[in-house]
Parts: sequence; C-alpha cells; structure tokens
Amino acid sequence: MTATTLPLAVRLGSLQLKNPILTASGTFGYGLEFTDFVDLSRIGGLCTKGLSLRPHAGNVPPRICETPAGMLNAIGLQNVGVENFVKEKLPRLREIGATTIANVWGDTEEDYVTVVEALEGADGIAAIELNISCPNVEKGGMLFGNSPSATASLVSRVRKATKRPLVVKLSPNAPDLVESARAASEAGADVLSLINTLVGMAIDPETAKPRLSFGTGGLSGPAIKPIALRMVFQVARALPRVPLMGIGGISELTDVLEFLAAGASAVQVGTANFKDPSVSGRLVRELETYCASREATVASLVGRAHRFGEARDAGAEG
Amino acid sequence: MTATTLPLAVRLGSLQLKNPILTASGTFGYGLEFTDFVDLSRIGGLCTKGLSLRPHAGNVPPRICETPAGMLNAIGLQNVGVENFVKEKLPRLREIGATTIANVWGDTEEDYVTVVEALEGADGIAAIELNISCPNVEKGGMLFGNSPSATASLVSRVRKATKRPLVVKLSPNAPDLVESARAASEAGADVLSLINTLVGMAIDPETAKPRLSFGTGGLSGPAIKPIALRMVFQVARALPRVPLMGIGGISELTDVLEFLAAGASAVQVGTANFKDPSVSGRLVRELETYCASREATVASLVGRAHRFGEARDAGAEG
Amino acid sequence: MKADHRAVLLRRKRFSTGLFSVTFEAPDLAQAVAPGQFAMLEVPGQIRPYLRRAYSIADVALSRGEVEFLVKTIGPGTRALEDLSEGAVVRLLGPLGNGFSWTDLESGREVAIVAGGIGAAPFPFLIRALGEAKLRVDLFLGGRRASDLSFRDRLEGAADSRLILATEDGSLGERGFVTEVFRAAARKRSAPYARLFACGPMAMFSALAPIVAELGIRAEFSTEADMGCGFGVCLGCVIPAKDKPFLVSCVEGPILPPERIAWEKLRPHP
Amino acid sequence: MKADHRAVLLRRKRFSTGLFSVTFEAPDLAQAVAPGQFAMLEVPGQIRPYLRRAYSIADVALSRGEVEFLVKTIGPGTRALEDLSEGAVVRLLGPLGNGFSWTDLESGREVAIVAGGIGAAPFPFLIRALGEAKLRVDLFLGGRRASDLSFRDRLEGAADSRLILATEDGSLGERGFVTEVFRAAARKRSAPYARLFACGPMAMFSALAPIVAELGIRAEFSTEADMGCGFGVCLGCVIPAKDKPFLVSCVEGPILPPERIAWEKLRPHP
Ligand SMILES: Cc1cc2nc3c(=O)[nH]c(=O)nc-3n(C[C@H](O)[C@H](O)[C@H](O)COP(=O)(O)OP(=O)(O)OC[C@H]3O[C@@H](n4cnc5c(N)ncnc54)[C@H](O)[C@@H]3O)c2cc1C
Ligand SMILES: Cc1cc2nc3c(=O)[nH]c(=O)nc-3n(C[C@H](O)[C@H](O)[C@H](O)COP(=O)(O)OP(=O)(O)OC[C@H]3O[C@@H](n4cnc5c(N)ncnc54)[C@H](O)[C@@H]3O)c2cc1C
Ligand SMILES: Cc1cc2nc3c(=O)[nH]c(=O)nc-3n(C[C@H](O)[C@H](O)[C@H](O)COP(=O)(O)O)c2cc1C
Ligand SMILES: Cc1cc2nc3c(=O)[nH]c(=O)nc-3n(C[C@H](O)[C@H](O)[C@H](O)COP(=O)(O)O)c2cc1C
Ligand code: FES
Ligand code: FES
Repeated sequence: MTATTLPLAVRLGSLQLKNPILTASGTFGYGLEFTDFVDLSRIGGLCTKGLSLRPHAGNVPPRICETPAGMLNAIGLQNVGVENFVKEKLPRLREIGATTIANVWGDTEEDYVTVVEALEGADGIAAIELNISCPNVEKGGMLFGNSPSATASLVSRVRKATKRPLVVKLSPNAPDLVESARAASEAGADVLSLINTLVGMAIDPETAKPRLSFGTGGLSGPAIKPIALRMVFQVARALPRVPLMGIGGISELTDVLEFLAAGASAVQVGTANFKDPSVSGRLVRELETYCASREATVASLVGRAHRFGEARDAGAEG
Repeated sequence: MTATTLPLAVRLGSLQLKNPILTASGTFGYGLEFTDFVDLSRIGGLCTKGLSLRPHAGNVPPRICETPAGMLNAIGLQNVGVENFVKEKLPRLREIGATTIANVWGDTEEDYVTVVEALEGADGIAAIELNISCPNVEKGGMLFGNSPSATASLVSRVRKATKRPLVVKLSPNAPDLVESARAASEAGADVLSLINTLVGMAIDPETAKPRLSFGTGGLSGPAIKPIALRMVFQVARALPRVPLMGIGGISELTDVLEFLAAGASAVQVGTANFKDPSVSGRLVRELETYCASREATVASLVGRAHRFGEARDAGAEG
Repeated sequence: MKADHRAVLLRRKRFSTGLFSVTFEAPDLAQAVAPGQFAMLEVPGQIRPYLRRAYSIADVALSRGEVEFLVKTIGPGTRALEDLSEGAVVRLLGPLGNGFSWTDLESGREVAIVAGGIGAAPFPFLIRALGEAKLRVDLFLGGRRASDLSFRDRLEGAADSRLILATEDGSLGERGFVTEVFRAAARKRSAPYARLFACGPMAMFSALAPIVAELGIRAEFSTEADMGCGFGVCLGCVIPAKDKPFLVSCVEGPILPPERIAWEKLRPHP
Repeated sequence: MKADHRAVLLRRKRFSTGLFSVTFEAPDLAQAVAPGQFAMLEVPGQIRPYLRRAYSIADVALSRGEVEFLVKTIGPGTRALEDLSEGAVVRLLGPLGNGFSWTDLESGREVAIVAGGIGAAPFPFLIRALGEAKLRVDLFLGGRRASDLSFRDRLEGAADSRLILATEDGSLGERGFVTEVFRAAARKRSAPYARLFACGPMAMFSALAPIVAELGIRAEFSTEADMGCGFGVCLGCVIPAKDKPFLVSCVEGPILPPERIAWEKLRPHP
C-alpha cells in the first residue's frame, strides 16, 4: 500500500510526512539534543533552530521569562550558522533518519536566498521553512512578515532558489493575517505554518524594569493556543487549498485534534518540548492509538470544524 | 489637601479617580451584583456591561469556555438597554457612591450617539467608555475599531454628544494599534483603555465542533496579560501625553504594578472578578499598603518602565 | 448573603469509579443554603480548571457545619475534587441560585423526584426537607447501568420516601428509561403528584417535559449550563426561554419550570 | 544518560523559614549524577510555575536510591516545593550540566569551597566526593545573618573538612563578607589551595573572581541563569563570555571557570 494510505501519513502539497506531529523551530535545537528522549525517525519531522548565513550570537540575557501558561523569549535568533549546521548536524540527522525541515532567516532578501542556496546542495533536508518574523534591515527594520508586499517579494525570490517544498511561517503580529497568507502562497509557498510568537512583555513589579533585556519578547505556550487555533481556522477558510501546519501551545493530543479540525494538515510542537522533551514522540503514539481505535486516518480529521459553517471572525468581544 | 495629593488618587485628563483600580465592562455586571463582595464606593470605578439603545438578547449558548489561564466568550453584548440601566440601576449606584463609567456600543454611529445622549441627562456617571470592537452594520460588519478612519469618525461624533470624560476602548485585533490609538485620541478621546479581548477559538476535539455557538470568541484572563502589557507600553511610548487605562489578565497586585510601570494611569480588572468577586476591593487595599510602605504615590509609579529606554516592539521571535 | 467561604475537605466517599461524595467543613455556608441551591467551587493553585465549577449542595449537617457534594468525574474540575487530599482547602462561593419550592404544599401530599445518574446530587438535602414538611416522596432514580446508581444508599432511609430504581440495561431495578418508568407509575395513580422535582442530563429533561405537561404536574427542573461566575454577571449560563430570549440560569435558576424553557432551541451537549 | 525521572517526595527538613531540604526517591537519577550537576524539577498540575526549575543535586544516598535538594524559597517554584506533601510525585529531568572536577588532584591536597547562603546547595555531595578522594577541604560558608546558614550541619562532619562561617552582621562566625574571610585565610597560607569551588549570588562571584585571579587559584564557579529547558535548546540561559559571545550555561556549565565569564557584561538580577 502507498504511504498516504497509512493512517497517520499526511501530504502537504509536495511535502509527504509519515505523521503530522512535527517540532517547532527554536524549541527543538538541531534535533540531536533530543536523542535521549525521542526517536527522531518516528516523528513527522523537526524544524531546526532558525539558520542564518553566519553564526549569530543573539541577544544579551535575560532572554526568557515565564508568564501565565506560557513564556516570553527574546533569544535573538542565536544559531550556529548554515555552514556549521550542514557540516556538524545534518549528517547525524540523516543517519538517524530524521525528517529535517531547515528553518531559515536573514536580515535581507539576499541573506535568505544565500542560506537557501547553501542548503540546496545538502542531502537530508525535507523542506525549507522561512521565518519571516524578522526585521528587514534594508527596510528600516520593519518585519518582512508585517507587509504582504515584503512577504511576496521575499518568498518569490526564495522560491526560485530551491526545488524543495517551501514552508512560509506566518507571524500573528501581521496587520492582516489572511493577506499575508495569500501573498506568501501566491508567491510560491507550498505550505504555510502558523503561528509564530505574539509580541508580549513582562515587567519586574519591584524595579519596573522589563524582564527581558530586549524589552519585548515572543509569547508562546498554551496561553496562545486559542489565538493560534482561530488563525488556522481563518486562513484555512480563506485559502482552502493551501496546506497548513498549525503551531501554538500544543502539548496534548486534544490540542492536536483541535488544530487538525481547524484545518491544519500537520502541527508543530514548540514550548512543550522544554517542559517535557519526550512530548513529540508521545503525541505520535497517542495519535496512532486514537486513529486505530476509530479506524480513522489523520487525513480524514483535517478541517472537520468547517462543516459547522463559517465561524464569524468578528471580534465578538463581550 | 487636594485629591491628587492622596497617595492613591489619579487624574486621567479630566477624569479624577480616588484610586486606579477599576473593574472592566462585561465582567462586573452593573456593579450591584457585587455589593456582597465589594464596597463599590471604595474602588476607583466600575465599567458597566456594554449598553445599547435597546435591550439586547445576545448570542445563543454555548457562550463561554475556558482555555489555559483564560477564557473565551461570545456573549453577544447582552444588556438591559440604556433606558432600563438609567432607571433601574443607576440610582442605586449613585446611592452607594460608586464611580460609574458607562460602557457603550452600537451597530451604527447613530446608535452610539443616541445612547450617549440618553446618558447625558442622567446623574452619577463619571465617564463614557466606548467599546469600538463591534461590527459596523453600515460598513458590512467591519469592526469600528479595526480601521483608524472608522474609529476617528465615530469618536468625533460621540465627542460632540457628551461633556463627560470620554474613554475609548481599543481593540487588540486592530491592524495597527498605535494608529487606532492616535485616531481615537485626535478625534477627542480623553482617555484610552486597552485591551479588549483577542479573537480566539476552541474546538471540541471529539465532535470537531467549535465550543462556542458563535464560532470564535474573545480571549481574556491571565493568558493575555503579556500582550496587553506590551500594547500599553507601546501606546504609552507613541502617545506619551494620552492617559491610559490598562486592561488584560489583571488579578494580583504585581499585575497592577506592571501595568502602571508600562504607562497606565489606572487599570481595569476583568475576568478575575468571576473567579474571585472580591478581587477589586482587595487590590485597592493591597495597593494602599504597598504605597504606604514605600511612601510612594500611585502617580509616581506610572510609566517607570520607560526609564529603561525603548523596548523594541519588533517581533523578537526566537 | 452570598460569600466566598474557605472550606476544608473532611472526607471523600467513593461509590463507584468516577462517582463520589466530598464533605467540607463550611459552617456559614451550611447555615445559609437551601435545597436546590449550588456553590461555585475553586481548588486553588491548580493549572486546570481555570474557572470555578458549579456543584449542587447534596446535603448539609448543621450541627457539624458540614456541606456535602455528590460528584461525577468528567473533566479537570471534577478530577481535581476526586484527587483532593483530605485537609485541603478550597473556596466555596455561595449560596447561589434559587432553590426548590415545596413550602406551599400542605403535609401529607405526595411528590415525586426523577433523577438521572449524577442528577441525584441535589436530592438528599431536598428529601430531608420534604420529610420535615411531612410530604411523602416517590424517588425515581435512573441510569444506564447499576454502577450509575452506586450512591443510591445516600438517598434511602428518609422517613416517608419510596425509592424506585431503573436502569437502561436492566441490571438494577426496572429496565428502561427512568422517565418511562415514572410515566407509567404516575399514570396509574388516581391523584396526580402534587409536584415533580427533576435533575439529570438534558436528554432526560427533554423527554420529561412533555410527560409532565401531559400529566398536568407542576414540575421544577434543576438545570445545567456552562457557568463562568455563578452570580449573574458573565451571562455565560443562559438557557433559551419561552417568555423571553434567555434565562440567566445561575440567578433565575438553576431550578426552572419546564414550560419556561425553549427546548427546541437547546443545543445538545458536545 | 539524561532521562525524565518520576520521583516521590520522601521527606522535607526545615532549617529556618524559607530554607529547607527535600529528599526524593529516584534511584536511577541517584546512580547517574555527579557533584555539581543539576535536575529540572516539575511539580505536575500546578498553575505556577509554568516552566521547570533547576536545582543542584545537594546529595544522593545510593543505597536508598535517594536524591536530595537544598532549597531557598523565593517564588512559585520553590514555594511549590515547600508546600509539596510527602508522597507527592514530581518529575526530575537529569542529570544535567557538567559538574565539578577534582579527580586530577592527588590525595592529600587542600582545596577550598566558598558558598554564599543557598549557594551551599551543591556542596554536601561534593564534600563527600572530595573526602573519598582523600582531599582536605576548607569550607567557607557565608551569609547576611546566622539564619542564612541554618543548614550548616548538613555540611559538617565530612572526614577531612573544616567549616569556616562568616556573617555580614557578625551574628555567627566571623563578621564580614565570606569572600573577604576567604581572602584573608588564603593569603595567610604558604601553599595556595589546589582548587576553589564556589557557589552563591552573582555579587559574590564578581567579588571572588578578582581574588582567585590575584591568588592564582584555579577556580570552578557554579553559576545560575534563568533556564527554560536545562538541556541546551531554548538558549535562554546564556552567560556573556570572554572567549566567545555567550556560554550556554546549562550544557557548557553550570560549573564554569571565572576567567571565561565576561563579568562586566552581566546584568545584575532584578
Ligand atoms: C447549577 C449546577 C449544578 C451542578 N451540580 C453538580 C453536582 O452536584 N455534581 C456534579 O458532578 N456536577 C454538577 N454540575 C456539573 C458540573 O459543574 C460540570 O460537569 C462541570 O463542567 C464539571 O467540570 P469539569 O472540569 O470536571 O468538566 P468540564 O471540563 O467542564 O467538562 C468536561 C467535558 O464534558 C463536557 N461536559 C460538561 N458538562 C457536561 C455534562 N453535564 N454532560 C456531558 N458532558 C458535559 C464539557 O463540554 C467538556 O467537554 C453542576 C452544574 C451546574 C450548572
Ligand atoms: C543550575 C542551577 C542550579 C540551581 N540550584 C538551586 C538549588 O539547589 N536550590 C535553590 O533553592 N535554587 C537553585 N537554583 C535557583 C532556582 O532555580 C531559581 O531560584 C528559581 O528561579 C526559583 O524559582 P521560583 O519560581 O521559586 O522563583 P522565580 O519566580 O523564578 O523567581 C522569583 C523572583 O526572584 C527573582 N530571582 C530568580 N532567581 C533569583 C536569584 N537567584 N536571586 C535573586 N532573585 C532571583 C526572579 O527574577 C523573580 O523575580 C538553581 C538555579 C540554577 C540555574
Ligand atoms: C464575559 C465577558 C464579557 C465582556 N463584555 C464586554 C463588554 O460588554 N464591553 C466591553 O467593552 N468589554 C467587554 N469585555 C472585555 C473586558 O472588559 C476586558 O477588556 C477583557 O476581558 C480583558 O480583561 P481581562 O483579561 O482582565 O478579562 C468582556 C469580557 C468578558 C470576559
Ligand atoms: C525559545 C524559543 C525560540 C524560538 N525560535 C524560533 C526560531 O528561531 N524560528 C522560528 O521560526 N520560530 C521560533 N520560535 C517560535 C516557535 O517555533 C513557535 O512558532 C512558537 O513558540 C509557538 O508555538 P508554541 O506555543 O508551541 O511554543 C521560538 C519559540 C521559542 C519559545
Ligand atoms: S454563570 Fe455567569 S451569569 Fe450565570
Ligand atoms: S536552559 Fe535552555 S538552553 Fe540552557
């Protein structure tokens, strides 16, 4: 029987995955840090820490602090650089049989393209994921992801640079999420992953000093799940033919089922990896049991919430 | 000594409050439901459930569900209507000595104006708060708060209709929060209150049915505090002379201190009232003790976080 | 007067898996409550549930200042109660809601109670009150299987009450829906019951409503809704009504006459 | 090998308000750890803290499969431990970090330990190891006042160790900063200490760094940082370094030689 008839297998455009449980960039290192906890060949895939052209130092500490049911981070995209990744990490990941998605960022369109080109030669990369939630230094630091045109221009350039499946990771802070999604998809993204972190802040009540040296940080964890779920539902509704990866606060099987129902064909587990490094493998097993007991395929679980009609995305405050 | 020299007293433009602890609209009923738990004359003020021209039935249930460190609601602005409020509730609030802020909403600009006019005659209202996070039926249901121009046009019309301090309550779902804030303030708002709820969603993992009959709902509670705090900081930075009320996930004194430090001159306690109906009174007492022990005035605590310089509101994801 | 009471868990009694009773020391609450009323319970410091949960007062022991709840485990809130260690402290906001009414009935009259599974929760307290009022009680208690009725002893023994059991699989008492068993019994009677008190899942209520209408019995249903506050401010707990759009069930209820509820507008529980 | 161990709280010992030790049954972890390493602890089901917290292994009892931590209450995580009831289950992720090094020292040599307050946490374990290696230990233990050293018995009695106490208010042992007391003692010596092991607040480290440089003692500091994961993936725990921008303290540390740390770039704790 062909892969897609396996109950857990999912296809996102040109990207074929053995199951829909992936791990999110920046919360899973380069995968190898988890070999004591997870069989990397059993999870649907892993997204690497965001890779840049050169090794990047990141922000001065404090870089993280916790919040109700979540955390803030301003790591500043510290990473070993694409070259080092390909030399030091990728071969081992290939041996293990991991499905590796390289998460990529840059200061300029040129940076992104160069990183993607550097990866194009390397074996063992299943897809490229673009983190567009970073400042475009050529545009006065405005985030690529915060303007549909900047998003489109970046994605179309990267599109030309790789034959691999291209995942574009959307920012929930974009003024109009659906517009950004449409722009990314029309510019050549095969898959959209959402959401990245929401900009938040925490302040020390005694000293009145922001807890993170950067000032603001990205909010992640269960706290953001309802927002992420709504955004996945919203984009799935507006762009029904674009495959989505759902991200945001996932730590239990029920979270996975919610995101599938909202229209995600796969999910990425993020912050939960810090609390429980074996969570991704556990979710794969739980999803297997769930599908077996119901004789259901994961594919059949995708988008079920839309049967109940248009959930107004109006504010509904109060 | 004059009011403002009392340690807890705060002045927000033309609005003078005995202390900075208020309760948020839709989470405190019409105040009278809390007389067993809170001395309404002791808290800084209370914002009524959103009032409309006519009594409003609201959405069909289920209207609420809980989320990690928060809840979703799609009540649908059920309220007794402005006339009934003025007749049945306001006199009692006046007797008790409550500082009442009337929260107002409408389907059209005309609606808002008519409600505000209906309130203008009544005694015992300290200020008007506009909920602009509702659909403008004349603009195809696009939310007033989601466009700076719609916000400006609404606020300037209401401004003409009342001599009372005008609070405009910003929506965190607006494409550009600072633009909306500027629009509201330039159109005549004396005070800005933020934030209203963030649009979220929850799905029953078994049935795949959205948990709320409305589909989406407004996310509130501690989960949203880091986002609310960042938004208050951001608006305070952009519009340093506009008085702000901070709202979002406040349930402890440290939360109050964080919002004051971020630049709010007062705060509104919302969802926490459901879990602990006496929380607002407790926070007033705790703030009194805090200020006494440090010989500090609340005014001196406002905006302290800004001394540490510009906290980049860039994404900082990862 | 409503208050947020500090309460200490004295003991837990397990009837069958997922069915148990918890007894708290809360003297002031015990003094203040009436049958049919409820409290909003919080187990402090727990990550879930975030909101409080509503529980009917199952019974009180005034002399000992005790308040008891009958609970069925279905999610985080009830699980937290099942796992709560004796001596632990919770918050009990109450008394809330309107409660049952029977004082208008003169002694000797016969009333009926229909309870489905955990729907029996509010009735130990009510049965004692009915007994004190010298009213005679036929209690119809139903469930899917015998284990759903594992707490039945908790409902027996009250002076002048008769307990009729029914299970859908016939493993205990009569076979069938408790509503049908009640219907048959009620029809056989010469004089109709002076009143019917009922509590159970919505499915049971929708079946019972036409029956009491047909038999012309005045009924009081103890309804359930998702409650965010329990004292009338969040407006989350509304139930579609006949005489107006919605009833705010935490203050206008939870005890409601079936004829006020717009059954057709009710959304079945997920 | 790192693993997420299920551990049961066996007992808690209180030394003074906010200072206590907790002993868990975790045989596999006890087997695997070395002095200076730590574990990330989670108390399940608690609303706070959300993230795990790092605790140095204070000591192990291999025969009984026990792991002990010395804790100072400062916030939700440590408070959760202070309130944890015996028999409760926690998760212990470990062993983590690099640990102290002493095996290169031949027996008979003299080493020093400088600990500030709760900074003493990792040393009962280390002192036993040093004793087994026949190394002689001078342990300088300092704090603001006597109560900060209430757990000192926990550090005494090891074969060949000497305990020197110092308090800033002079209420116990010598008056003054433990770093100064150490400096004076170290200078009086003919032969310098073969090694210095230190743990305490950043303020103590910054004072100690120049002293060990001046005296030419090889030192190992047990550092602290806000840790999101404890195993090198969140990159939250970095410490500004001399030889490169940052050290990832949970994997490259927490035991670090002072000369690698860029003290001037450290931001004092809020
Ligand atoms: C006035 C009132 C009195 C109550 N008295 C009692 C009582 O005495 N004893 C008692 O055990 N319970 C009682 N309940 C019900 C109890 O409050 C709810 O079951 C509560 O949701 C349990 O919380 P939970 O976190 O365990 O489950 P939740 O997380 O709230 O629910 C778990 C899952 O079950 C679903 N669910 C919720 N309620 C029901 C239901 N009734 N039937 C089927 N599915 C449901 C939810 O949608 C959710 O998916 C009462 C409710 C009300 C409104
Ligand atoms: C490798 C390592 C080993 C550790 N070993 C131990 C140990 O054995 N015993 C022990 O008690 N602690 C130890 N700690 C420290 C402990 O992990 C932290 O204190 C932890 O933050 C306590 O969590 P909390 O939730 O109680 O306080 P938090 O909420 O994390 O902190 C409460 C408040 O105190 C501030 N704060 C945090 N840490 C400190 C500090 N060190 N000094 C002053 N203020 C601070 C925070 O900014 C916050 O405002 C260790 C830390 C590390 C990194
Ligand atoms: C059940 C509920 C009803 C609400 N109704 C209103 C309303 O009618 N008008 C309004 O401006 N805000 C309304 N809000 C928003 C709150 O006033 C507040 O802005 C929001 O909940 C964030 O604060 P919190 O996290 O402290 O709850 C409502 C919130 C909740 C939870
Ligand atoms: C510490 C940390 C670092 C992150 N680094 C990156 C990154 O480098 N690139 C990226 O695209 N997303 C990054 N993210 C975002 C996550 O991949 C994910 O989108 C977000 O955390 C929401 O998912 P969660 O709630 O499950 O954590 C990071 C998140 C955290 C918490
Ligand atoms: S539960 Fe809040 S109004 Fe009824
Ligand atoms: S604590 Fe996460 S990398 Fe060190």
